[in-house]
Amino acid sequence: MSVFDLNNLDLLGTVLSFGLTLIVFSFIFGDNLLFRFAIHVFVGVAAGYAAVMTWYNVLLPEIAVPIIGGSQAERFFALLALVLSTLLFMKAFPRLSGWGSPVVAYLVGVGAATVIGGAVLGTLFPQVLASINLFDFPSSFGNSSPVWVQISNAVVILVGTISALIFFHFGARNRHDRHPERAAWISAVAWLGQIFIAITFGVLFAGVYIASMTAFVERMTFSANFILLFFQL
Amino acid sequence: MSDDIKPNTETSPEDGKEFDKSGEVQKSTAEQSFQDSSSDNQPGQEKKNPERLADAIPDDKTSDDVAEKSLVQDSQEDGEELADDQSDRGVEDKDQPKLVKGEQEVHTREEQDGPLVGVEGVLPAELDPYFIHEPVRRSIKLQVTEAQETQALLLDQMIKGEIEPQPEVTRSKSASNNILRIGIAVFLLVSILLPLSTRVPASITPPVSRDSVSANQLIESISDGATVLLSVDYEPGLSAEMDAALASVVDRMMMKDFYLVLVSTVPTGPVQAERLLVFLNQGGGYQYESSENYTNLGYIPGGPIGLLNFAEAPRQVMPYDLDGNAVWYSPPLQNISSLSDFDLVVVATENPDRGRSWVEQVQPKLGNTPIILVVSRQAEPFVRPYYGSEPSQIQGLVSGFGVGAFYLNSNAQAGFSSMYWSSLNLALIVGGLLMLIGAVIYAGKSLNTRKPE
Amino acid sequence: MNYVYLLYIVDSGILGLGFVLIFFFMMIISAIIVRRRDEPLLREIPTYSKLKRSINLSVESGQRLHLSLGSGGINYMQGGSALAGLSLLKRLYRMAGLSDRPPVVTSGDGTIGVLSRDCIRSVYEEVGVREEYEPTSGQVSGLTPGSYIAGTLPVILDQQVSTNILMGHFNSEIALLADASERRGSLTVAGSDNITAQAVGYASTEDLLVGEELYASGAYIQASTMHVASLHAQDFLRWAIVAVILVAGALKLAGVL
Amino acid sequence: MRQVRNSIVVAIAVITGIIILVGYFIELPVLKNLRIMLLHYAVIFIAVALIVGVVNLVQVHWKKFQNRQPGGVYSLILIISLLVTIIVVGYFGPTSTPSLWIFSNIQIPVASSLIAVLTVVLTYTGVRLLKRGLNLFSFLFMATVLIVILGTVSFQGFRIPGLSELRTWITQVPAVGGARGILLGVALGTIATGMRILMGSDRPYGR
Repeated sequence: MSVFDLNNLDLLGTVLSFGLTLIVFSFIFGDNLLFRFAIHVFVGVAAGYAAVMTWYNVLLPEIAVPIIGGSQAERFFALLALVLSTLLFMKAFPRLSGWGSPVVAYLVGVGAATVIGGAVLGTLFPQVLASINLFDFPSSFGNSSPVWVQISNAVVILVGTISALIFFHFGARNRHDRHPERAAWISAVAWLGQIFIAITFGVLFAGVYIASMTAFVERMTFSANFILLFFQL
Repeated sequence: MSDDIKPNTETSPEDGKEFDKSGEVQKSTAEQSFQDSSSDNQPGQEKKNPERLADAIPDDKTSDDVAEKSLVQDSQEDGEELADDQSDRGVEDKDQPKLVKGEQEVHTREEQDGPLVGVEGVLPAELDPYFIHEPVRRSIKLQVTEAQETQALLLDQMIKGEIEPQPEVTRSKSASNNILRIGIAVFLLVSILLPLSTRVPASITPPVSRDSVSANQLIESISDGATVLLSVDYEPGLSAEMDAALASVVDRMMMKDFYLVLVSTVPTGPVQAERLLVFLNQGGGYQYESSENYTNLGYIPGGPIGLLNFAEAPRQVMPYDLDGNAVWYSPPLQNISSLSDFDLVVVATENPDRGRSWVEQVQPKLGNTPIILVVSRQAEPFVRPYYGSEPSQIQGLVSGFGVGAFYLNSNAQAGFSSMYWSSLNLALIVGGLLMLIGAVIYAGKSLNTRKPE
Repeated sequence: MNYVYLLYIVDSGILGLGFVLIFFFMMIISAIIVRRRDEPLLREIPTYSKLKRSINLSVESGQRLHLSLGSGGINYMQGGSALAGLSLLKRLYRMAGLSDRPPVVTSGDGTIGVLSRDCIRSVYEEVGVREEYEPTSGQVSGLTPGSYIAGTLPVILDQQVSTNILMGHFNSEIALLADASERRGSLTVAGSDNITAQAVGYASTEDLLVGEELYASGAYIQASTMHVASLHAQDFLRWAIVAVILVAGALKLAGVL
Repeated sequence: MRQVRNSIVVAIAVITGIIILVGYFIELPVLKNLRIMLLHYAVIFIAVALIVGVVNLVQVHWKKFQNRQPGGVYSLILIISLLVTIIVVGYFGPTSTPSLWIFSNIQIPVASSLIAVLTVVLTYTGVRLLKRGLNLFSFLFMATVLIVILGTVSFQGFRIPGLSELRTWITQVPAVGGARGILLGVALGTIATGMRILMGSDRPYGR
């Protein structure tokens, strides 16, 4: 049995967990030294963990293992990756930083293409398709509701989608001596869009609130149980 | 959107002037944009723009020059907005002409520090920014490079910084806000601890939602000992909600002796999954052990790109488990060459983007294998369309605490949802009521101040 | 080339490629038109006007600006918001880079961190004061979304920041940053690709860049031709999307599609 | 020379981006393989960039400690906790008992307590929202928040009649419409941002 399996370490862990919970929660009362301590430890631990996971799941299997025991082709690709990774690593040091620029440019090119591809195929097309399919009855509202309810719901969603999208319209007309402004009818649709956006934000805010309240309740329940346990001891 | 948040002050007779100025601003920015375009379209070339400096500086500076008065006024206003107690006064003053308002604020402001702190109408010790006017700039046309332009711009900024007094840092009057924060925290705390201390209905379990009933049925319909891909894709922050929801689902699966293959697209996911299994082993009396009953393949890096690669070739992308074993050749996984060979895929996430990635990148490659999404309340609105669509892209949806169905036929009761269900509800009611009270008070105030209009 | 092969290619992919090409050509056409114009014809976004003023004010008063680029990497759509934040970063540094308190830039992703330092360095090189460049000015303050927020709080609380510009991918924890900013009496301008963060930002800051407005920073702060042109291209495609939804929806209702 | 180098760097970004973008849409086998290879490298480089990020984190905090800046001691604590984590998790393995101990007793409590603080902050912002002024949009926002929160809860089996149904309707109808509009807008903005990079107009990687 390793030393880490001992009960006293479990107890220490619970005490630490309780202490950190109280310390972080003390931020409500204002910034303080203990809060600073806790968040710095947290940032350090999280970064350390992410670094090790990266090593275990990427650098070890993709670079180290193929170089040591891979076929010739695998070794070549891994070596190329190693060289380019070293160049990128130079970005950490200002004097050598220029060497990494080609790799960074490569990453930006990949990133730009990925964001475009993701936006077109992942968001734009599916959302447009979903808007069109609203009128494919019987639809997502379930077969139980009457058709007129389904149609009116579909119309509300459609109006919401289109007006919220038009809300963002940037182009404007020139007006003498004043800021350029959108045409009156676009402004009217945009106003409607704002209504839908406000409702959407309300729903999402409430969702976040409920989710975060769960964390709050869990932490406080944990703390209360710890105190009860402590006094029983 | 934000234009509707602030009270509109455009009724002022001075506004005409302000718009004139803004017209000039627009023009100068347009001129610069013309210059910029050449740089935009010629990658990697040093450019010589005949009109750069002349126009570039005015672009930034004239925009401020011409709108100098309004800038200083607005900066005063900004300061006020930062000191958040001022907004009521702002509403009262809003119909007065802007310039007059600016003057009032300049001359009757309170002393912020020194022996006269809090006293109004004291002569300022420093020259007030309101009275500073920049010299008129003559437009000169020079041939300059982008670097020269930037240098000139910086020099200009520095000089301007020298000649202008530095305004006091506006600190918010945070004491009353802090009291409000603390008061809210106390109310919420009491509402959470009350049900715990009085041991009110400990037996109350989360409601049985229609979604979770069908997810439960789906799991029931799969034969015992099936192989399941389980992706634990949530960050530690929302682990309370996600652990609670996922534990009830995994509990069901462990009762049916499913072989679990764990993956994650977040670095902390693999350890999150282990933690959950340790908890369920202790709470539910299971004996799940690595490689015997489950295998942890670890973290799939690269976000959706990595996920797509994994979906196309799981064996190649994740050849080893976290202990370095080549698990794909061991008995439970040797018949699995693609994701469609799994009997079920379960994804737990608090992030709608990650949920979407699974549906968009992985689901099309699953064939007839069903997929269940366990999501946080905050992600539910984004994921639900996939569940309701025809044909449905996900076959099961379990959101937040709507997991009651899993308890109906569970002996273990290993999930921890029921532990704080009452507290959660009471705290949400109290939180909602606090917001309601705040809304009523401020709405009343706002309507009262409007009446004199 | 046989028919199966053709069918293989003709997929939603072709539509996607067509869309991207149309976008590309619209950007070119818009750029030509925008160049000819005297001024960009764009609606006013009050948040940008306020941001501009507050940047100038910060520079003048020697206070620090803080640009937070969020914790999204560039390997998916969420990276787009951080890339939009980076284009503002160069502008900020051109304006305030040589002041006593140069802007501080934080990010929660390794790649975005590297890019932010590259942008800062390139501005110093432009000005010819490369030696002034501090690699710590573009800092990675945490490498997971939660720890990024935790690591950024001290920056907002300690560094006499007058304006916090939050532009990138955030989760609901964005409210903690906005709250810390309020505690210090600083201005917060927020924008994110994540709608959840936008919803939280709507409640916790007065100056929110809603949805697509975030991506317009280049046009509104820099007024560069391509940025303005891309806004016009977006407008064109916006109406195209509206038309497609309406027409196809009507056809669907009529049972044609 | 510098100019040539800059041009090469821009060319790398543009060409890589175009290959991957076209590969996204057209499934030519050659293109697909090339794209998979390029993406594969990108995943490795993103991981290396994360390590660069860790080094930067250490540099920033080490400098802060060395210069005795305010809060420098915390910077040292950060570096120590980072190193200890790397050693423990690296040596014992990410899912070993010691790693689980660190994760369960440090990362989880701090991260979820921050969310707990967030709850108070969200309540605070909710309470004060209308302080900025009452208008149609802030009213609708507030009303929706209250309907959804109060429509979700039940205490001792009691629910406000009709609220739950209203909540379901708002969540599944108008909110879906609004969200879809915003998502489409964000997608358009994202595409434009990506396009400017592929056109060499925006260059976040340097000059």
